[in-house]
Amino acid sequence: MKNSRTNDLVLSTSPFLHTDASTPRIMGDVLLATVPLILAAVWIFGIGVLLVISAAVAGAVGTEWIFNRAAKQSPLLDNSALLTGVLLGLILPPGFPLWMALLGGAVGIGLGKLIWGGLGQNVFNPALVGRAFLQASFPTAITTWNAPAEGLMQISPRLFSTPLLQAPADATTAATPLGLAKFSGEMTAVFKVIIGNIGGSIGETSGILIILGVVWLIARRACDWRLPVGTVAAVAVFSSAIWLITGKENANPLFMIFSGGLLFGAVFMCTDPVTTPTTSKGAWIFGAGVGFLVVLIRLYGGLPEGVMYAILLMNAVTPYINRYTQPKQFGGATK
Amino acid sequence: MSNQPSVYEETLKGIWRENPVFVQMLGLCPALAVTNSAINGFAMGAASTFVLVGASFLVSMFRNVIPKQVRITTFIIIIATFVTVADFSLQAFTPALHKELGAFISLIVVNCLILGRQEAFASRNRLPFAVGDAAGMAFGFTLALIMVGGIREILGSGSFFGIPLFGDNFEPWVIMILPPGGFLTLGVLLIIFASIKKMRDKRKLVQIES
Amino acid sequence: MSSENSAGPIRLIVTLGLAGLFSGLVIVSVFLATQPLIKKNQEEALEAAIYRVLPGAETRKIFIEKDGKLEEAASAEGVDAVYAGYDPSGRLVGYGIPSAGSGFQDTINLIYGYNPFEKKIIGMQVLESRETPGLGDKIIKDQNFLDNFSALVVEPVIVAVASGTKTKDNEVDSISGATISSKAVTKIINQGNDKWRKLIDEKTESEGQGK
Amino acid sequence: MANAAFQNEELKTFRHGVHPSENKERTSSRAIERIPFVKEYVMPLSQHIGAPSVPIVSVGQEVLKGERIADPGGFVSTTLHSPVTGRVTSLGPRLHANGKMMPAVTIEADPYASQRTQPQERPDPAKLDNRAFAKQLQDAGLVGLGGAAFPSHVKVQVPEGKKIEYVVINGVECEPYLTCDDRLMVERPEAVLRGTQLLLNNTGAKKAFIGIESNKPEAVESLRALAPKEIEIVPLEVKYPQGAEKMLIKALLGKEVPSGGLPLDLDVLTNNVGTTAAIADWFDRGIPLIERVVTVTGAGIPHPRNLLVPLGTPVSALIDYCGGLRRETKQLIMGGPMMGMTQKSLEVPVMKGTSGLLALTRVFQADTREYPCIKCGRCLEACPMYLNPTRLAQLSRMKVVDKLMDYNLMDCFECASCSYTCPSNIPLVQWIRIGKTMAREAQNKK
Amino acid sequence: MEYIWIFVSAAIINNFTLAYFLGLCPFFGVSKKIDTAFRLGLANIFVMVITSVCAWFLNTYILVHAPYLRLMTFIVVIASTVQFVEMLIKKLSPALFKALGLFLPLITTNCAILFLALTQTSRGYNFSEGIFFALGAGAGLTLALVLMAGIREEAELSDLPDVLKGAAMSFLIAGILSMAFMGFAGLFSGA
Ligand SMILES: Cc1cc2nc3c(=O)[nH]c(=O)nc-3n(C[C@H](O)[C@H](O)[C@H](O)COP(=O)(O)O)c2cc1C
Ligand SMILES: Cc1cc2nc3c(=O)[nH]c(=O)nc-3n(C[C@H](O)[C@H](O)[C@H](O)COP(=O)(O)O)c2cc1C
Ligand SMILES: Cc1cc2nc3c(=O)[nH]c(=O)nc-3n(C[C@H](O)[C@H](O)[C@H](O)COP(=O)(O)O)c2cc1C
Ligand SMILES: Cc1cc2nc3c(=O)[nH]c(=O)nc-3n(C[C@H](O)[C@H](O)[C@H](O)CO)c2cc1C
Ligand code: SF4
Ligand code: SF4
Ligand code: SF4
Ligand code: SF4
Ligand code: FES
Repeated sequence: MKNSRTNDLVLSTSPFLHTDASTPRIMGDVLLATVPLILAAVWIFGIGVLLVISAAVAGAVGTEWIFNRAAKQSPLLDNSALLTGVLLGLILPPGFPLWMALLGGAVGIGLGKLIWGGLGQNVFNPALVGRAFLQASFPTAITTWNAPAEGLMQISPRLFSTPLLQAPADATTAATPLGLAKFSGEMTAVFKVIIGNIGGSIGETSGILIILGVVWLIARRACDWRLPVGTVAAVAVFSSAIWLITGKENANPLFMIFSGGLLFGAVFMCTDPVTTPTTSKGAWIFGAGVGFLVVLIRLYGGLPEGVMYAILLMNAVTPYINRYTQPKQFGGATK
Repeated sequence: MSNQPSVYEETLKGIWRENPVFVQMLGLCPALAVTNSAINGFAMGAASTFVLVGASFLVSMFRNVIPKQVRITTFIIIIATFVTVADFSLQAFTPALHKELGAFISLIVVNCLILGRQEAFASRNRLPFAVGDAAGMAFGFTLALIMVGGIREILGSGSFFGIPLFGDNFEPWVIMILPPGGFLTLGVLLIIFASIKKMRDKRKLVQIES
Repeated sequence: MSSENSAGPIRLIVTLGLAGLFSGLVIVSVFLATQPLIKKNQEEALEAAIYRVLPGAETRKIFIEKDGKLEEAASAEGVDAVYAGYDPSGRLVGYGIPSAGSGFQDTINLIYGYNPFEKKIIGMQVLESRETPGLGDKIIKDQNFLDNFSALVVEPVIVAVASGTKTKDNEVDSISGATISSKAVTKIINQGNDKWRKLIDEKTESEGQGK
Repeated sequence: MANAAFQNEELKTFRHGVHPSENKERTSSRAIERIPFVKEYVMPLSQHIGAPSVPIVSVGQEVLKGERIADPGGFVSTTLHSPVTGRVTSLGPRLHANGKMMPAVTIEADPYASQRTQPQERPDPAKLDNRAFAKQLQDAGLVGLGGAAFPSHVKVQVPEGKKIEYVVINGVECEPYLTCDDRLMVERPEAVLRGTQLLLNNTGAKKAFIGIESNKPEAVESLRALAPKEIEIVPLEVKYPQGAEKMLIKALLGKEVPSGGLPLDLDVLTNNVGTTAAIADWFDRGIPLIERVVTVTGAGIPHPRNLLVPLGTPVSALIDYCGGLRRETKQLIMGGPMMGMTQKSLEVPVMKGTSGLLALTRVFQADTREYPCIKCGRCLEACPMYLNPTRLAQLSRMKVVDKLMDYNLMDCFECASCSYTCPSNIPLVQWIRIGKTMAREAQNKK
Repeated sequence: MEYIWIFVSAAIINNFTLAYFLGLCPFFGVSKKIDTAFRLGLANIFVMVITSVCAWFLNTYILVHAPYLRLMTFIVVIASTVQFVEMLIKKLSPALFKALGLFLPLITTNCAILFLALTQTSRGYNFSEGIFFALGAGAGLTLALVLMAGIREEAELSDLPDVLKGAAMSFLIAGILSMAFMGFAGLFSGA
C-alpha cells in the first residue's frame, strides 16, 4: 500500500486553518508606523531624540527581560515591550534626561504591565503609566520643551545629566502651543500646528505623519478604526460646542485636534487593544470619553495638556465599558 | 494557661510577625496619609503609641468592671480622651509638627488598630500583658510608619529625618511625597515582604524534605 | 470583661457616666493646662506672619466689619478679621488681610499686607497650601515671586503675567512652571481686596495720615 | 469573473463571520466520479445523532445492495441499508471516525454480484400526510448530509400546533476545500429541485429558498435554469460559517433563531442540498441512503477529486484512488478544515456525515506559538453568535464556571471562527468546549 | 467659595481615598465585587450627608461653648445619629435598608467620616457648603470604590504573580488610579 506512514498523522482539534495575522506582526506594524515619526523628530529636534527613545526602550525591554527570566518564561518574542518603549520615548520631551527616560520605561513595564501578569492582562496603558510616573516625579523636567534644533547633530546637554541629579538648564526651550494658549493667552497659528515644526513631545509634532500612520494601521487591521476616529470626533464635537458657545479662542477644534498629543494619543494609545474595550460599541464610548476629558482638562483644568490622563482614566473605566456593551445575544434570550 | 507566651513574647510579636501595617493591614490611613517624611511618620507613631498604650492600660485595668453592652462605647471614650490629650499637647509643644499632621492626629480615634487591640487583647488580658502587647504593636506601627516615611522622604526629598543625603543638586522624585507615592511605596514594600516570605517558605520546605 | 452576661441598666449608666466623668475631667484639665500655650503659639504664628507682610510693624490691632464699617475687636475668633500693624512710633504701616481660595491642588490660605496710603501691597505670605512640591510650592518660598508683592499697585486689579514679562506696577511675574498657582495667588488677593479695601480705604480717609 | 450571472444582485449575508481562503478551485470543476468497489464495507451503527441503529442481520447472512440491515433504535434514530451486495462477516466493534471502536455491521462484497441497487418499496409521496412522509424518510435512512447527520424525519415532522412556512435548502458549502454540494447542484439540479418540491408539497410551506454562496456561479445558474417560481435561488456573499442554519436563515430571511430554539420556531425547515437530493432519490428511484459525495483534497493529495462513495468504504480506498498520500502529509481530516476531525488511521469508514477528506501538509497548532490574548476584539467581530469568545475562554481557563453562563456559553456552536481569526493563536473553541463540559458537570451536580 | 469647586474638589481633585488616604479599610476590603462596592459608596454618601448636618449643628449651637469636646462629641453624635437613621430606614424602606444596611456599621465612624466633620469645621463651611462638601466627598469615594472594583474583578481573571495576589496589588492599582486622578488638578479653579 502507498499509505504506510499513517503513524505520523497528527491529531488535534479544529480549526485547521488560521489567518496570517499574528500578535508579533501586529506589534511590528505599529512599530513601522512610528518610523516616519521618529525620522521627522530627528529632522526637527536632532539626533538626540534617538537617544531618548533608546533609553526608554532599554528601560522597558530590560525590565521585561529580567522579570521574565526570573519567572522562567521565554521572553520578548512578541515585540510588545519594544513597542511600549518606543511609544514612551515618543511622548517624552526631546531634551529629556536619559536616566529619567530609562526609569520611565522600567516603571511603565513594571507597574504598567508585569504586575498585572504580563502582556494582555494590564488595565492601564504601560507607556502612559510610565509617563504619568515621570510627570508626577519630575514635573519640571517633563514640561521643559526644547525648541526645534538648529542642526541635525545638536544634542541637548540635558540628556546626559547625572542620574538622580538635576538637569542643567537648557538655553533653547520653547513653550508648546497649548501652554502658550493656556498660560499666556497666545494662539499659535493653526497651520503651523498642523505642519508640525513646533515645540512638543518627540513624536507628536507632525499631525500629517500621524494621520499617515493611522491609515497604515487601519489598512493593516492592526487597530480598531473606531477608537482613533471616535476620539478625534469627540474632541471635535465637544470643543466646537464650547468654541461656538463661549468663543474661547483655544477651543478652536482644528487647534484642539492638531496641537499637543491628541492625534498621537488617539492613534497610538487609544488604539492599544489591551487597555481599550473589546466591543465595537465600547470603542465609541471610549473615544467619546477620552475626547470629553481631553477638552475638559485642556480648557478647564490646571494642566495645558490632558491626553495622557484622559486615556488613563478611560482605561480605568474600560472594564465597565466592556461589561455594559456586551453584544446582544443572537436571537435574544429565551431561557 | 501553661502555654501562655511571656510578656516579652507578647511585646515582640507586634514588631514583625504581626506587624499591624504590613501583616494585619490595620491603621493604613495614617500609615499613608502623613508619611511623606520620616519625622512625620515618627510623630504619628509616637502619638499613636501614647494613645494605644494608655488606652490598653486603662482598659485592662478596668476590664472586670466594664459591662459587655457598653464596652465599645467605653473604649471609644477612653481612646478619644487620650487622643484629645495628644492633640492638645502636640499643639502646645510642637506647633509645626501639629500643623503637618493636621486632622490625622484626631483621626487616631478611629484607628482600627487601637480599638481592635482593646477589643481583642487589652480587655481580655492582665495588665502587664496588655501593656506589653500595646507597646509592641505601637512600636511595630511606628517602625512601619518610619519605614514608609523614610523611603518616601529619601526619594521624594533626598533627605532622611531632614538631613540631606545627596547634596543640593538632587532631583527629587516628587511623586513619592504625593499621594500616589504613598500607595506605591506600601505596595512595593508588601511585594518585597511577600517575596521574602515566599523564599523562606521554600527554604523551609527544602529543609523538611531533606 | 465582666463575667455576668447582662449587667443591669443602672450599671451601664454608672459605667458610662464614670467614663464620661473621667474623660471630661482629663480633657478639661489638659485643655486648661495647654490652652495658654496653644493660644500663644497661634498668636505668635499669626503675628509673625502679620509683621512679615507689614515690614516695620511691631504691634497690631484686630478689626472686624460691623454695619459696613471697620471696628476694632478684642478677638478674631469665629469672624473674619483684618489686622492693622503699627511701627514702634505708633504709625499705621498697613493692614494684614487674610484670604483664601482654590489653588492648583487645594485651597490656598494666605495673608498679605496692604498699605492704604499708597494703595499698594507690601508683602504676602502663604499660610497653608498643598501645591506641588518643587513647582506650585514656590509661591511659599521663591524670593523672586515674593518680591512681586513688596510694592504692588492694586488698582484696578493685580494681574499675573507670564514669567519674566512684568512691565506694569500692578503686574505679577508668574513662577515659570507654576503659572496656575501664581494666578491663584493673585486671584485670592483680588478677592481679599474686593472684600476689605473699600472698608479700609474709607476708614483711612476718615482718619487722615497716620494717627 | 465567474459570477457574472448575478453581478448586479445585492448579495445577502449574516453579520460577523470570517473569510478563510476558499481553496476550492482544485476540485470545484471536477465532475463527480464513482469510486471502484472494495472488498469490505463497515457500517457503524452510530452514523447519526441519536440512538444507535439496531442490526436485523446475522453474521454470514447474504445481503443485497440497498437492503435494510438495521432498524432505528428509537424516534431520534434511523435505518441502515447495505451499501453493497455481499455477506455479513461481523457485527462486532470496528474503528469509528471518533477514534473509538464502535459496533458496526461489516459486509464483505460479493465479487460476482451485479451490484445494481435493488429499488425498495415506497408509496406515492403525493398521497402521504406529514407523519407518513416523515416515516418514509426514516425508512430511507435519511440523515442530514450537511455535517451534523441529524435524522431528517425528526425535522420534517411538524409538531402539533406548529407550521412550516419556508423551506430553506442549504447549498452554501462555506467550509473551505469542500465542493461536494457544489458539484451535486451543478450535476443534478433536477434532483435537488425535485426534493425541494416534495418538501414544499408535504409541509405546506409556501416558499423555498436555496441559498448558495456566490463562489458557485455554475450551481446558481444550473438551478435557476430549472427552478419553478416558488423555489428561489439566492446567491450569498462568501463568508464562513454561512452554512450554519442559524446564519443561513439570518441571511435569507433576516430573522434570528431564538437562543436555545430551533428553525421551527421561525416556521422554517432547513435541509442540506445533498439531503434534499436524497429525498428525491428515495421517492423517485427507491434508493435509500447508501452512498454520498465526498470531496478528497488538500495539499497532501496528488489528484484531488469529488467521489461518489458507498457508505462504509475505508478512507484508504478514497486516498488510493486520488493518488495516495504525499510524503509531507501531516494531518488527515474527515470533514472540512474548520469543523472536521483529525484521523489517525486510514481504516475508518466513510459515513453518512462525511463530506470531505482533507490531507494537510502543515499543522497550524504545531507550527505556531501561542501568545497571550491582546484583547483585540477580533474574535468578537468574528463570532456569528455575537458571543465574547475571549472572555469565555478566559473564564473557562480560570474555571469561573458560574460566570460562563452569563456570557451565553451554550449558544456557541463551535464553528471555530474565533480560533481562526485570533492573532495570538489561542485555541478559543477548545477552551469553550472545556467550559461547556465544566458547566454541564456543574449542572449535573446540582 | 463656589459650590461647584467644593464639590469637584472633594470628589475628584482631592478625592478622599486617592489623595487623602481616607477610608482605606473599606476601600480595600469591599472593593472586590462591583455590586457591593457601589452600595458601599451609596452608604458613604448617605452617612456623609448626615455627618455634615450633624457637624454643622454641633458647631453652630453646641461646640461654640466647649470646643475642647469637639472630637468626643462628633464621634458620639455621629454614631448615634447614623444608628437612629438606620432604624428609621429599616422601618420606612426595608428595600433601602437591605441595600445599604450591611455597610452602615462599617463606616459610621471611620476616618473618612470623621475627617469630613473636622475639615468642614476647620474650613468654616456654612450649612450648604457643608452639604456640597459631603456630597462631593461621598461621590468621590463611590467613584474610587467602583473603579477599583471594576479593575479588581478584571485582575481576578489574570495570571497575577503570586506575590501580588493579596493587598499589594490593590495598593499598586490605587497608586496608578491616584496618578491618573492627578489629571484633574486645577479643574475649575478659575486661574
Ligand atoms: C505633576 C504636576 C504638578 C504640577 N503642579 C503645579 C502646581 O502645583 N502649581 C502650578 O501652578 N502648576 C503646576 N503644574 C504645572 C501646570 O500644569 C502648568 O504647566 C504650569 O502652571 C504652566 O506654567 P508655565 O506657563 O510657566 O509653563 C504641575 C504640573 C505637573 C505635571
Ligand atoms: C430533540 C431535537 C429536536 C429537533 N427538532 C428539529 C426540528 O424540529 N427542526 C429542525 O430544523 N431541526 C431540529 N433539530 C435539529 C437541530 O436544530 C439542528 O438542525 C441539528 O442539531 C444540526 O444542526 P446544523 O448542523 O446546524 O447545525 C432537532 C434537534 C434535536 C436534538
Ligand atoms: C459552522 C457550521 C457550518 C455549516 N456549514 C454547512 C454548509 O456549508 N452546508 C450545509 O449544508 N450545512 C452546513 N452546516 C449544517 C447546517 O447547520 C444544518 O445542519 C444543515 O444545513 C441542515 O440540513 P441537513 O440536516 O440536511 O444537514 C453547518 C453547520 C455549522 C455549525
Ligand atoms: C495599535 C496598538 C497600539 C498600542 N499602543 C500602546 C501604547 O500606547 N502603550 C503601550 O505600552 N503599548 C501599546 N501597544 C502594545 C501592547 O498592546 C502593550 O504593550 C500592551 O498593553 C501590554 O500588555 C499597542 C499595540 C497596538 C497593536
Ligand atoms: S481606623 Fe480609620 S484611621 Fe485607622 S486606619 Fe482604619 S480607616 Fe484609617
Ligand atoms: S474592622 Fe473596620 S477598621 Fe478594622 S480593618 Fe476592618 S474596616 Fe478597617
Ligand atoms: S482574537 Fe485572540 S487576541 Fe484577539 S481578543 Fe480574541 S482571543 Fe484575544
Ligand atoms: S466557536 Fe463559538 S464562540 Fe467561536 S465563533 Fe463560533 S460560535 Fe462564536
Ligand atoms: S483605615 Fe479604615 S477607613 Fe480609614
